[in-house]
Amino acid sequence: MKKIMNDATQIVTEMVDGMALSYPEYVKRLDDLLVLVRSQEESMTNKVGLITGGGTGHEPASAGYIGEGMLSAVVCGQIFSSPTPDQILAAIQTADHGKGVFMIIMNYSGDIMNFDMAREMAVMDDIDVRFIVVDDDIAVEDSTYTQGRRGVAGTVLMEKILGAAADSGASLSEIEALAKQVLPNLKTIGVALSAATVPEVGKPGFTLAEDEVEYGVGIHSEPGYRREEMQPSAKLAEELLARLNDEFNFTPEDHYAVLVNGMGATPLMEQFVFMRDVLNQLADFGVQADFTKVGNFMTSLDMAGVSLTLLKLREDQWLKQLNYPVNTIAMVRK
Amino acid sequence: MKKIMNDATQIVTEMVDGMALSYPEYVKRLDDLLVLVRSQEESMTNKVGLITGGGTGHEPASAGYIGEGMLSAVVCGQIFSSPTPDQILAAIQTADHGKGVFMIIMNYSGDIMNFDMAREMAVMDDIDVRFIVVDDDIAVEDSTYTQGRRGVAGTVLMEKILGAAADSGASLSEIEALAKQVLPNLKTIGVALSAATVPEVGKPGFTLAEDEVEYGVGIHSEPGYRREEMQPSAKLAEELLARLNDEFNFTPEDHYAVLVNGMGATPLMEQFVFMRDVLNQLADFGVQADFTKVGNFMTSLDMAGVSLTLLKLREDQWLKQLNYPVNTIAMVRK
Amino acid sequence: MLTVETIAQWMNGWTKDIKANKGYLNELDSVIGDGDHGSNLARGADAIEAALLTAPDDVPSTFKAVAMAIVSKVGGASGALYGTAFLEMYKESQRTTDMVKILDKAMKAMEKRGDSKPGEKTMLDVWEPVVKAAKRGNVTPIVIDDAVESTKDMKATKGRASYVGEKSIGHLDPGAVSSGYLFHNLFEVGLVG
Amino acid sequence: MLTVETIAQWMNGWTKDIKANKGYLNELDSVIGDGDHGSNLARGADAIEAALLTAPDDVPSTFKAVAMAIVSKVGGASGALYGTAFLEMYKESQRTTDMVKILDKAMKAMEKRGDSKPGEKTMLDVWEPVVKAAKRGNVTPIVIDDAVESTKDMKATKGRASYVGEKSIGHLDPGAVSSGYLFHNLFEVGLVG
Ligand SMILES: Nc1ncnc2c1ncn2[C@@H]1O[C@H](COP(=O)(O)OP(=O)(O)O)[C@@H](O)[C@H]1O
Ligand SMILES: Nc1ncnc2c1ncn2[C@@H]1O[C@H](COP(=O)(O)OP(=O)(O)O)[C@@H](O)[C@H]1O
Ligand SMILES: [Mg+2]
Ligand SMILES: [Mg+2]
Ligand SMILES: [Mg+2]
Ligand SMILES: [Mg+2]
Repeated sequence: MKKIMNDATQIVTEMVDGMALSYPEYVKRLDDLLVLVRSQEESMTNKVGLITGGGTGHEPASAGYIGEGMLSAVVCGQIFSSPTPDQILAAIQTADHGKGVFMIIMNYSGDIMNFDMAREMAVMDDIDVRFIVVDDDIAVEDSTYTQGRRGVAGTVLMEKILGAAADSGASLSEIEALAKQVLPNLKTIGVALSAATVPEVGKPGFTLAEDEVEYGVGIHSEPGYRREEMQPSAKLAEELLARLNDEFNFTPEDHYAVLVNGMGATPLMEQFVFMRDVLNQLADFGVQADFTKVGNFMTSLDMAGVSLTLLKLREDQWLKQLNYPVNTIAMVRK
Repeated sequence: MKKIMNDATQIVTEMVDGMALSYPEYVKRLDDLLVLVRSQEESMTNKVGLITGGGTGHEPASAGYIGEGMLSAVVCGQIFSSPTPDQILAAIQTADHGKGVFMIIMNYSGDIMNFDMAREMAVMDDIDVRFIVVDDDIAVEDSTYTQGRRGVAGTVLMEKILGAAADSGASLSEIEALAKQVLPNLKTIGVALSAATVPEVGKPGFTLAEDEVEYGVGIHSEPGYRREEMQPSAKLAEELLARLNDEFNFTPEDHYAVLVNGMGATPLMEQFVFMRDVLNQLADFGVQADFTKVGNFMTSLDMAGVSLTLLKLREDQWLKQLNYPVNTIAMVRK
Repeated sequence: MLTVETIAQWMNGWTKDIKANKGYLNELDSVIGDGDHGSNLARGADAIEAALLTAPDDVPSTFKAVAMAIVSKVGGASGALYGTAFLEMYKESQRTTDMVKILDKAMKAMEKRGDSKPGEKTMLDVWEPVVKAAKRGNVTPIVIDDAVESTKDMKATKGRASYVGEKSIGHLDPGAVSSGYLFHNLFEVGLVG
Repeated sequence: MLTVETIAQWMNGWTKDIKANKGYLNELDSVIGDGDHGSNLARGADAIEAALLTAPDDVPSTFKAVAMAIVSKVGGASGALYGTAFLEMYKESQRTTDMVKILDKAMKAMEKRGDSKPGEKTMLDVWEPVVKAAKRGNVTPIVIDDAVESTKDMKATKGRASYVGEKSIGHLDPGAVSSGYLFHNLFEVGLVG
């Protein structure tokens, strides 16, 4: 393992400082906590606060999405490890501007439990806190016998939509209702070419042969559903779209938002080649892609691979919210 | 080598198509050429056209910087290979809106010669074409015995500044003068943890041991000036800043723009840790960092490493131009 | 007897075991989870030791100090679960000094927090039989070890291990192992038997 | 004699050599440059062959067809240099049919384009001695090979190879080797001697 860092145990703290030092116009660090909050306080006045968090190692998610039109604060856990409730509570307190706070939680048991503890504490402070648990990763079977599906790159689209709603003055209940409406229409599936190496661990989460890929891998090197020989980009797109089609049942004239997300070590060049194949194949299904984005949005350290997220645009409003002005480190739209 | 692609010989064409399909609001492809041009034609009326290009494999550079406030068109060569003059000529023709065209060329002999041929052809079409050759990489000795220094990540800051000037209505001569003023104040130096693998070649340009880094490597796996044991981030920052200090001779109250650029496979987390060390050390020199950016701006396929660019802000205007509104795929600022 | 000192002894034994087995707990977790259980708890162990250096006044505040150390340092599922357990011990110890009752309440709080019950291959599969035995007064090292071992053949349906499904069978649950350490030390200081 | 046919023969011999040695040229380039000289020229070779399939009417348009094929397909330094050379041959062949004069003009255009002169470890180190020999009428395969070999001991001061500086000594220049093929084929069709 070769990584640009000083001390594996301090990497998260140093990253948080690095973000605050590099982008003071967007984020500032909360005291000694691993919490980053929006610098432009005025932009939050009288609005519902929107927070998220979880283990780090997914940069620019989530702190890169703090700013006008998106998140109010983000709690950074250790790498791939849920943050602690005291830190989440601090984020809730700072994000509350009298209209309550909405938490976007990715479906990992550690995150759920820690955000839940924080919510209980916040309630004692008389802060109204609601939440959604994002579980867009269709690779994991959704049954009562598992923890349910994981939250992955689709979370970024959820944050974008809810951020737009919050900025437009939606109430906490409206945001909660919107999140619940969007969630079942948000699905992601990924493919890995190599696993991530957690600095404190020092070796990759799993090993793939030089000619192997694994479908359905999570963003913490969780195992996927199938390992096979590396395929051309168009075949990878076919496989991932087939899985998504099982969920959505593509129908001509369906409208979708499409997000191709790089896992960290995969160059943009490859991501664009992949997106080309995805869009061509979606066109063959007769499906409309109204919103398209390509890039590293929700990474997994130095993992190589991509994920494909589709959001079925059931409401015209959602597309408007995706295109709503936003001003964050990693996503800006006029 | 494992890459998401269909055919190594078609990867550039497919990437160009992918960009145009994913971001039609920003770029469109010119006929069958490997030229991407700005979609918002109105935004170029009566303005000097700004083009660049070169080998691909540096995404988001350069097509990711096409748009209002930055580039008019970009010519995409094969990977790490200069584009051909006929394609450059087409870019010049499309970028010309009666005020002439300015070419930002990175200092590689192939690029210089091909852009020069295209310029000669354009002159026959009565298009006024001027250019700057960016050579910000201080790793290579600048003497009459070499081709001179290479153009690397600093090019993005040059594009930003000139783009702002062009958008504000500067004339071709004004832009040329500005480019010449900025150039000697723009310096970059990089460090590699691993080399890039060109798809058609199939193996990395060089190999570093598990505990080695190489200072001064170019963005095409050109050799650097020293190979040594991997160092902590703060030590890497120290080495690169020492080299930059040799050039700039840091003086308290100097003002700089600072760009930390990921080479492709290096996670943002590591880049932020590195930027933290850079900014802390610059502060120790008493130097002011007025503009700071961290991310993958000028990559080298799947190379791991970072480069550090400093632009000495001799004119207040340059900072304003860096902060001037821009709307491109990879850089947006309100 | 439940005192500031016995709790401190209990905790110091536990943190020593955690730190000595940090790598082992990580390894267990890397087979069926994400490989950080040892690192997570080691952070907590340091914090617990630091918190207990300035001895708290009474039993409840001792539990609270431990709970706060865990809550603010461990993170992950285990941080929430052990944190919840010790927060509950803090609350319950204000009402009773009966360690068995206190453990029982703590376990119930954990079940609620984790939305889980014994049989799902978690630390609860150690808590449940040990607390049951404590009620009857027959906790032994063997009871504890058997409970830990029992998770080996279970299929995980909660936590990260649930993602590997069938493949979790045949491996110990890391949280069960760390709870095993907790109870061995509790037994050694004589707070259960 | 300079005709559409002899040029086509010359070119077809050259493109065959380029394609047969694509890997070798890449290898040479990867030692002191960026490893693509063979791939660059192979793209051009295909384009030249395609362009010559529909035989042009006269000598200038034959040179022009070759130039355009190179200009639009090769890229890199060599694309600009060979493209410039053949564009100049196109222009000059409108004035003369003297191949030596044509080559001399082409070489001068290349020097201008590359801002370089012989001795800098480039293809010009083949062009210069061969054109000189052609003026005297004593081009032989040995003259060509010696010119190619002469680049081995030079230090590169132009092109990508200049980045490796001293380390370029001891290796052939890839562009010199591909120009060697060019002149061997020119000699074989009898256009120089
Ligand atoms: N829902 C749950 N209920 C009870 N215990 C759980 C639950 N989820 C996880 N655990 C326990 O937590 C342990 C994992 O802890 P740890 O690795 O520290 O956290 P994380 O899973 O967040 O990385 C598991 O071995 C299991 O014993
Ligand atoms: N300035 C120059 N003048 C003359 N020849 C040059 C110059 N720069 C490069 N060359 C020639 O071009 C060859 C490299 O061509 P090629 O590898 O195809 O292009 P690139 O260097 O752009 O990758 C070198 O071996 C050398 O002979
Ligand atoms: Mg974890
Ligand atoms: Mg090249
Ligand atoms: Mg774990
Ligand atoms: Mg080359």
